[in-house]
Amino acid sequence: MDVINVTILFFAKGRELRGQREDQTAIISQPSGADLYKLVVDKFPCLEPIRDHFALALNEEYIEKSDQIITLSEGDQLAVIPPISGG
Amino acid sequence: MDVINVTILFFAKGRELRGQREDQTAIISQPSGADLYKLVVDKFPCLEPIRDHFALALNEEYIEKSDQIITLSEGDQLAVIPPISGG
Amino acid sequence: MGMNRIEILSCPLNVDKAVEFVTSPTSGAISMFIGMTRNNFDGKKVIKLQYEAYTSMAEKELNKICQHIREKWTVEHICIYHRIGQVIYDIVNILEVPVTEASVVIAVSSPHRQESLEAVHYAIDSLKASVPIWKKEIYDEGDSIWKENKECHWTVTT
Amino acid sequence: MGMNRIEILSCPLNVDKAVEFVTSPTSGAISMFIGMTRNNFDGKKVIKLQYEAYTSMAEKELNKICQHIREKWTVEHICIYHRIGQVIYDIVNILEVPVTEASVVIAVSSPHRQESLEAVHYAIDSLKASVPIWKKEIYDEGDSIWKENKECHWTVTT
Repeated sequence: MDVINVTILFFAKGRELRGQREDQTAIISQPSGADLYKLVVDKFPCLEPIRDHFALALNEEYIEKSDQIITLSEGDQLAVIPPISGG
Repeated sequence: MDVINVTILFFAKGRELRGQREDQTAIISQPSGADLYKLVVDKFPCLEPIRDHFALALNEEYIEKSDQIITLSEGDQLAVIPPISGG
Repeated sequence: MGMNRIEILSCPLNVDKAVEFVTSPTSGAISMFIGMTRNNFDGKKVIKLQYEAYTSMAEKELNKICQHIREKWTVEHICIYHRIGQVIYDIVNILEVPVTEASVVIAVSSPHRQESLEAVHYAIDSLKASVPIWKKEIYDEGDSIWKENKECHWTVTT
Repeated sequence: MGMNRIEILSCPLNVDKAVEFVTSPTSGAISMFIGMTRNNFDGKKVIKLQYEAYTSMAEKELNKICQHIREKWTVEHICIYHRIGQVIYDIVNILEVPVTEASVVIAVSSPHRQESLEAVHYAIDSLKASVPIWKKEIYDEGDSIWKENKECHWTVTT
């Protein structure tokens, strides 16, 4: 299975747990949405405290935690979105 | 049937038709709401052009055009309210 | 304790003052409605707007609206300003830009936003149906018309 | 043509500018919502508010909200301001009066009021559910908390 490099962004509580705003990670290129959520926690165990309470966005679009296959490309931007509090 | 004196106020289109803002009129003291509407046009035929398009207020409360008896008292304030356009 | 401010004013309405009045440390939400009048209707130029009010009754009706709001929704402060008097437009400027003026400003604060959002919607609907205030448009060709709200149930059906 | 203005700002929000942006000679109605933050929660004193945003995505999500509004309602202009950055309260003043600051301002103009009233309600509900902006409250006792909107579906159920 292909592995590609993506940029991963952390915000708010996620940023505090990770200790930084941005990182690079290698990830399989065609995971399902649900798998992607799991893979992110596997790669960044620091996110364990919020494992059921974040959303992922790929290139600024939310990804559903579903069986649907996501196709990642080199340099894509993945973001960990803890519960939001705007408004 | 008792007759009493009330003050009658005219606004907007009604004021223009009457040519003044305020008048006095003698009126039976216990008409029904519906009768009161008719009596006002009888007393002030200048209101004919808006006869089906005004509301009446007695002491600043709307009167319904119904069978219910209204008890008027000496010096009460009756107002002719053409269609409103506030807001 | 929630406060009501009702003012029928012959000067331009101040949106900031309405916001300031309803702002409160216990309310996270402020909802507002601003009704605007224009100097240009259906291609006709309005050179003057004339408001008339049965002021004492208008204030009573506006107070009833505040009461009804407080029976239906948990809100904090309510502010309603309505413009009266005359607005005379500068005929030279009319030809350049149509002018807009606030004729009504309604602001409501509440701890939860749903409540003030619904309350403001109710307030403007009720105001248009029951508050004795009238507006006459005077056009540059010399004719004029008393406007009629469709929400007013004794308006000529159109 | 209707215009959208979306701004994520690190300065205090200006309600007047939002009203000005949406004012139009063809719109008789302006509806607004202002979300306020406070320096006092459940008896705790908030000495600092810290906003964080995934700005580029937040702007995208706000644009989607504008698009959805235009699909559902006939509105003219839409203005959405959201506060970010830090708000540091004056600790001495906090003891006197709780301070309120607008964190969000939404203004929509429309020819008919029903449309902008509904559009504003929809806009704030959607914003709370989907726009990636976060708010942290820092208290005078040194503790702090990231707030979570109950409208956000991945929030810890409470």
